[in-house]
Amino acid sequence: MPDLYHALTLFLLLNLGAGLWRVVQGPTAADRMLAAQLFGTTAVAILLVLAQAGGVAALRDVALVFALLAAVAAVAFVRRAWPQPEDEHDRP
Amino acid sequence: MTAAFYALAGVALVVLGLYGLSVQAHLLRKLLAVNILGSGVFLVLVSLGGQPGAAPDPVPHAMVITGIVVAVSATALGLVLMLKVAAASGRPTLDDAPKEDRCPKE
Amino acid sequence: MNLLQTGFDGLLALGLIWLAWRALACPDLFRGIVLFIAFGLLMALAWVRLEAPDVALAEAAIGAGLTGALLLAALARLNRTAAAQTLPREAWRSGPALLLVLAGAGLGLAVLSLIPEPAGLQAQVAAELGRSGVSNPVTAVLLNFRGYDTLLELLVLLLALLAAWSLDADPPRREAPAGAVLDMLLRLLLPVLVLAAAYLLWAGAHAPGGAFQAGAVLGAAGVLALLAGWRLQPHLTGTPLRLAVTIGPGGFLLVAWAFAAGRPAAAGISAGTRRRSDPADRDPGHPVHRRHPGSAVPGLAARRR
Amino acid sequence: MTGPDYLSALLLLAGALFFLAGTLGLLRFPDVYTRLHALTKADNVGLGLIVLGLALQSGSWLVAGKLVLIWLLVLLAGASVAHLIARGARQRGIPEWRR
Repeated sequence: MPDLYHALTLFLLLNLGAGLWRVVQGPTAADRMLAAQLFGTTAVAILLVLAQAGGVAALRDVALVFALLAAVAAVAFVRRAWPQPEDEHDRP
Repeated sequence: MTAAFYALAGVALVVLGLYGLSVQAHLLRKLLAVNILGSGVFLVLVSLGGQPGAAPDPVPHAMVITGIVVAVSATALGLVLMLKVAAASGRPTLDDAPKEDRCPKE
Repeated sequence: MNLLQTGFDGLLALGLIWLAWRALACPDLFRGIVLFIAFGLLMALAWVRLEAPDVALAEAAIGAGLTGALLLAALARLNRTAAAQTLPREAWRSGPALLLVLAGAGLGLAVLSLIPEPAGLQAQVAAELGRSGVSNPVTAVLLNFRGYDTLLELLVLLLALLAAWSLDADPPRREAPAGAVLDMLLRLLLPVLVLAAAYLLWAGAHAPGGAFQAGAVLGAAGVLALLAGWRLQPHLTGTPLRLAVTIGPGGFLLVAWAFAAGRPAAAGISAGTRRRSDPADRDPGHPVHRRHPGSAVPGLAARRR
Repeated sequence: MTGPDYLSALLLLAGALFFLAGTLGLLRFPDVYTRLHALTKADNVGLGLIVLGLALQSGSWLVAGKLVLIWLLVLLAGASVAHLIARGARQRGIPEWRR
């Protein structure tokens, strides 16, 4: 079982790394933000698995904080940083 | 082993942050660079504080938590200053930056 | 330590370096900020792997939540001041780069030679932990052994807030209404955020958590409310708000002053070197042992912004 | 490994599969709206299955409850953010993909 946990965290981290390609590639700002949102969820999953694997209950609190604040950056993007007409910084 | 990975990553972050801070002209970039530089220092501090098998040293942890909180307040203040500079001069760089680095004034 | 964990650590360390490089080097600022947010997420995972869950909590609340929102909001206002946001591609400077690579190599060697470090302060902290009134060593260091540092940090937060207030004549701007979904999200999320902050503060005594993390969660709650267009009532924003943000450092100062005035010999001496016969050391109700009341100040500091 | 162990291993692997599907969708789908669709699979089902698998292993109702709470919070945030981004994309006239 521990090996499965560690393989799972490694797999999830690789997943996250693959998602970075979408941040770099765009093409729209929304695509980059979507990828960041997926990173947050993946980090929550990694933390929960690590908490179980290492028997460290505190990591569930870290995951809890991640889950609570998952929306903050995305809301800041939608309410502030998203340019009204999609413009030049959305080109790849 | 774990500590060595992260300590070296911390050193790399310090180097990257210093390079960005000294070469980039845009003030927001400079703020990002300072944050990355700080993260590198924190990584080195914490990864040197632990020994394999033993309980980690809580003193660097406490210092790094303090550092993270101070870093975010300094970043917020820096962002306000940057906005003021940009509003006053029309560009988000400092005036003593070399000419070719300045953003074209719109 | 098996191969899978080593792979995880190596990948995470490389990912951190790559993200930092791309965040600094890519020509588009918005992309750089998103990469920086991802960098904060990975930093939290790195703290977990370094057995520093307290730091991971602070990083999760600040690095992944607050900083990203602040940077994005600042970038948006930068656009509004008609400043160019896409710079001409930064020139690659080989001179500084070479110098820094050399310095970095030296730094790396120095750090590697320090890795089997003889001993930190964990033995001293463990020896004094029983008298600190809490069982989480990091909280004990922050609020007992280095209480004056923490007081000064509250003052740093207050100063940053005051400076931002004095500089920032934020022109009132028209905002689109938040919409039903965002309003609903806030109505559901804000009470949970406040509850979670209280939980982190309470848990800090015996488990990872504590005042800073709780304050950061409250701060993020305030930022979220600001982003949705919720504002304080006008009659609360003047003197009452100013009083509220000074209560924390003020109360802490008062406790420190009372402590120093009452027992001049012990003032300014850290707990580690204090005389063993000190009667106050055994008194759990002594002011120094209490959690300071200013834990909400980081939250307030962020709330105004 | 006993019966529950196999079950939770199965759930964890299924969850990982959904994360993979979400990432692949994010990388391969042609426009924002379809990528949004892929993302929610990882958010909702992937994390849900992993939470379920871990809850079977946790051996305590309290821990299981906390896991479910975390999942519900991610669901709430994910659903709201997905809506906000989709609405914003429509308002800004980001075109839908047509074959």
